[in-house]
Amino acid sequence: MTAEGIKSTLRGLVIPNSLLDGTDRERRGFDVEGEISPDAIVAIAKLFFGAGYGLECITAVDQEDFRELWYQFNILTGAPQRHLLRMQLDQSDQVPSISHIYGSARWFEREAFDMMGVQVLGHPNLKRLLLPEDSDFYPLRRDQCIDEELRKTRENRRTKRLAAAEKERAKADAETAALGAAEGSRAEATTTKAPAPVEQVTEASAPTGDPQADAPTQDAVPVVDKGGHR
Amino acid sequence: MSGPSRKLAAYAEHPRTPEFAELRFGNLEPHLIEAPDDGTYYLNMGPHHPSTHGVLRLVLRLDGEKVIDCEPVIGYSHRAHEKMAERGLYSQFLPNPSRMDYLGGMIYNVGYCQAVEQAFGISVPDRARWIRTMVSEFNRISSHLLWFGAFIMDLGGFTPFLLAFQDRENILDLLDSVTGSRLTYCYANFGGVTLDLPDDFAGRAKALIETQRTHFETYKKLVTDNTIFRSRTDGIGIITPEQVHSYAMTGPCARASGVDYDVRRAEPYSIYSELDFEVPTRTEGDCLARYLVRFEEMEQSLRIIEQCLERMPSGPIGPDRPLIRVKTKPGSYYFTCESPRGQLGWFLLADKNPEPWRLHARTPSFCNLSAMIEVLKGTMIADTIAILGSIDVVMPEIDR
Amino acid sequence: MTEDNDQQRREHGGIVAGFGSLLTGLKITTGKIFKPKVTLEYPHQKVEMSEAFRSCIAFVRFEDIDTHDCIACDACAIICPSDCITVTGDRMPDSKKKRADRFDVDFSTCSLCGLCLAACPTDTLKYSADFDDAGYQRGWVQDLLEPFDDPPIEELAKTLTAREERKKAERKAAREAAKAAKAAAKAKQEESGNA
Amino acid sequence: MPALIAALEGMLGTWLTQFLLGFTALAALITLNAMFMVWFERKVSAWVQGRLGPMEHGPQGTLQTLLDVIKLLGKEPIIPAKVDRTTFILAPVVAFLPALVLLSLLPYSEDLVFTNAESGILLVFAFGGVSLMGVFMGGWSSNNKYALLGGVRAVSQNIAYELPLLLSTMAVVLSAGTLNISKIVQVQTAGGFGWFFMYQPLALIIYIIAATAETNRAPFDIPEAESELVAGFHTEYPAMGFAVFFLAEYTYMFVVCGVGAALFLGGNHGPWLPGPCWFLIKVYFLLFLMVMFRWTFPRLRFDQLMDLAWKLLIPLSLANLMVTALVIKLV
Repeated sequence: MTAEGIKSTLRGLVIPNSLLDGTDRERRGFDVEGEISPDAIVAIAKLFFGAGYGLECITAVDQEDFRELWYQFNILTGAPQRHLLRMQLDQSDQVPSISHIYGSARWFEREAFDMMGVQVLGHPNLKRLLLPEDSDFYPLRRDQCIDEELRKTRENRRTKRLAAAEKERAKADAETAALGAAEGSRAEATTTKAPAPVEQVTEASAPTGDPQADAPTQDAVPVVDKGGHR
Repeated sequence: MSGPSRKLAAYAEHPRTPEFAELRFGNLEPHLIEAPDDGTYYLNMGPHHPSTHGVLRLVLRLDGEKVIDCEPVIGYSHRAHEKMAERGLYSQFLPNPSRMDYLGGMIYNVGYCQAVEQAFGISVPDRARWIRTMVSEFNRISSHLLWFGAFIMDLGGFTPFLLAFQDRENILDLLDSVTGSRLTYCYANFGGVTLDLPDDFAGRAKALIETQRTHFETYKKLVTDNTIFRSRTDGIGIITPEQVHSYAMTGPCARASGVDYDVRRAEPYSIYSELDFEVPTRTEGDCLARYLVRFEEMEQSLRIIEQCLERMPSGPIGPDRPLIRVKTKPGSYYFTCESPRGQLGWFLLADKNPEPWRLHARTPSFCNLSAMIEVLKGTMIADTIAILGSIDVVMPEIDR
Repeated sequence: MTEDNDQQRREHGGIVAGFGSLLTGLKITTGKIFKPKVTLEYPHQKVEMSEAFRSCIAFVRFEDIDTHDCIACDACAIICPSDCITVTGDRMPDSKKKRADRFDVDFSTCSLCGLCLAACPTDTLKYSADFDDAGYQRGWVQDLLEPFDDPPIEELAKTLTAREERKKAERKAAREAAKAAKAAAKAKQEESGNA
Repeated sequence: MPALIAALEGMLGTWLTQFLLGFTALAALITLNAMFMVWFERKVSAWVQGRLGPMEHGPQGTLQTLLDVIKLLGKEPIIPAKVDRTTFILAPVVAFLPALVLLSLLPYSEDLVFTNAESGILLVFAFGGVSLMGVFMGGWSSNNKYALLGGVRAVSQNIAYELPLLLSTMAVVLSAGTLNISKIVQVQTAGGFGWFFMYQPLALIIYIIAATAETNRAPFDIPEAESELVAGFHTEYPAMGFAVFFLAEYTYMFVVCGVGAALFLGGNHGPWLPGPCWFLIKVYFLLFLMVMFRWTFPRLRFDQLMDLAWKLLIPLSLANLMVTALVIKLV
């Protein structure tokens, strides 16, 4: 099945109007993105499996009010076509298993259960994977294992004092630079202190001239936006 | 009754709670927990075993020497790296990636930096990218060399292990003179690398490549052509392309089964699109194929390093001051690179805070090992070891 | 590639060829007996570490006076991912600057990542080259200030201020020299341009 | 010395004195051989791998083994809780004791033979088989699955390789016309008749392979395959139990190489040097070969090991035996 064919079938399975061509693939790494409901995942997995896609990764994300599973499908032959499908879970944290379709989902789902407490229905062996079998917490949930107080103090210290240190540093740098420039070998100084090369490259491109580049994340990831208001 | 023996008696009389079986077999598949009554028995291979490569536990159900069923139990070296990422700055996670996969530490370190750079648009000078690629390829060779030695050792040959270690040691010496570390690198930082190449680097690297090539010839004669080695690996542990597809296997394991996928070519990152190298593939999918693919990969890496040495541009190696706090942009990002064991993916969910909201590492061995269950059934104990060795798992990378 | 592989496999089918491969292996290993050895007898012979080698962190000493320049700004302690640095310090008399009086590093948790070096505003931290540092217990804490035999704080403050002023003067002189050189160069350029 | 022996004879009688002297000499040989072999093996493996090996105690680390022995003696002999105690303790003894008998059967020189038995070769194999019981007892009584697997493997492997070992020596026995080891050596030294490996090269190769397997040495160390079975049959043995198994292994290596040297390499025959020297040189040459095998080859899988014995070595040695018989009949 071609990439276009997959996309048209997928359009019927995802939450309406949520399917996007991955904006800014160079930076974000996704070709197609969409949002799905838990009911659709089995059909989608079957679709991708039939088309020769592999299940690259399942990431469980805790958004504090709810949890999400992010499914990544990619094709290993030919040009990469990485699909990212986000699935918001309801309060019961239940999701149907796709381990009967993808072998790799077996451990991915167990990991999601282990780390985030996602209840995968129909999984043949939904038990702790990395943690001891008798552990009673889900470590990657945001309310777990992070001492909020400590975090806040740390953040305060960090914002104030690191900034101060950086300022001091910049001052010292400026002085050494002046000293270096003064000590004669100006040509040398220019080579060592030259600004980063102008040529922008794929891996780290920040096309500053393009106003689109800085904006799209807001549109593409509404969830994160929500997180921002926290 | 004296002290110790009384203790023993107390142990024997210890009431076995109903949960005992559950506890003993831990996270196993249900069919493995039932006690067998057909003459088969369980063998707990690991977590302390000479050839489980770290702390992997394989619960094998055996009929004589034949493996009927197998279940890997993992998590013994789980250190919650992903949680650690959430509690610190992006830069404070820098020392962690190389601890995930201690054999491909440089590639993990560079990969994480590139993930952050790609996400937040930090530019990297040319020279830094070439240096990163070169040290990554050196790291790939050193990882494969250790795998080569350990694999032969799993098969009972001891000498190639130490010969491979000597070669690896030479590479580590070289990397040491560049990065300052030998195993867990923290060399790359956001926007470049921390140290420049030493003056005598090119000469040393070229000499090393030459000796390495002659040593590969020796290994070919000593190991690859050895009839016992052949009989132990030829046709053992065949992974079909369908299994590769279903289990999302990547790296040399997938390429040995005829799945021609290499991130360096499929999604060229850094400077790989400018380099001339081949992606070795084989179709048999057995241990020997995986062995040969890795061997060829080492030779290709040597080629890449030669090109890097030739074309190494001059210029700055990064920002004047290491970037400690990066300007974040909210969004979800995925960056993938080729680790010695397959596709390494960094999934990054950022908000406007200076810490990552969620960082998830898609580690290749995780998928590769989960496919083991299917491959192991019906083999013998000795083959189990051979297959496990040929898949080349690094446990801390799986457990994270 | 596959053909080549098939050929390799065929070659290793026969008993005689297999026996030959074993003999080749024996020849190689026997030859290795007479090759030079690579290991060192460690406690008797020591390895030279490379210049870049990273061992535990240490203080940079001034070239002219035997002390350090730690201002107890706490940047290293904050950035440290393992929280293994504790710095305390106080203001020096007659100076705005702070001065460290204790700099503890818990080497048992240090991961040698170098973030403290990057964060240090005065470039006071460096890596030492002692590769065989080993502790005999967990929580191996070391005070980096120990090797410094600093004079009393008043005296030290004076020395440091004097040093600072000297440096400042040097910098100023250097800046002026640079300005003069620049002007001279400019004049020269103009001259050549005129010519 | 002769005076001392005479005095002893006066006190204890000739037989007892000879027995005591022989026993002491053999015990010394066992210990020295094991200590030398451990050092030798470590050194050779180190040299092969580009290392130095033990260097710390004595010149080139020669005293290392002695110190290791002292360390082993000082260790606590732990007997795990659920083992079969009697069998567990007896196993190393059973594995080791036949070694004394076997050593006494070897021809060190023309007149230095402790037991000059007419059916010497048969005795060697008979007593060699007893030691296998020790290995199996150790594996069985340990109450450990690795040890049990090791013990079971040892039995089937030894039974399989006993056959080619015997058949290859039988070819020599047929050529020599006697089962007495000293006489076989004499046949080879008798004027004009060369050493047997010239007439029986195939038998020698089969003998070396089978002997390596018989002593559970790599690449046939299936019973103790450390990458599969941790330590095989001696997984549970600490301290002296382990040391005695070790001692037994090296003594058996000495025995099979001694028989090989006597049967194929002319025993004590050789120019310039005295007989025992030549015998030891030949034995240690064969031992060196076995050490080199261990540090060169990967291990065979269990079924491949069996295939090698039953499908290749036994038919080959049988064919060799028949050809030998035919040639002897015709000539």
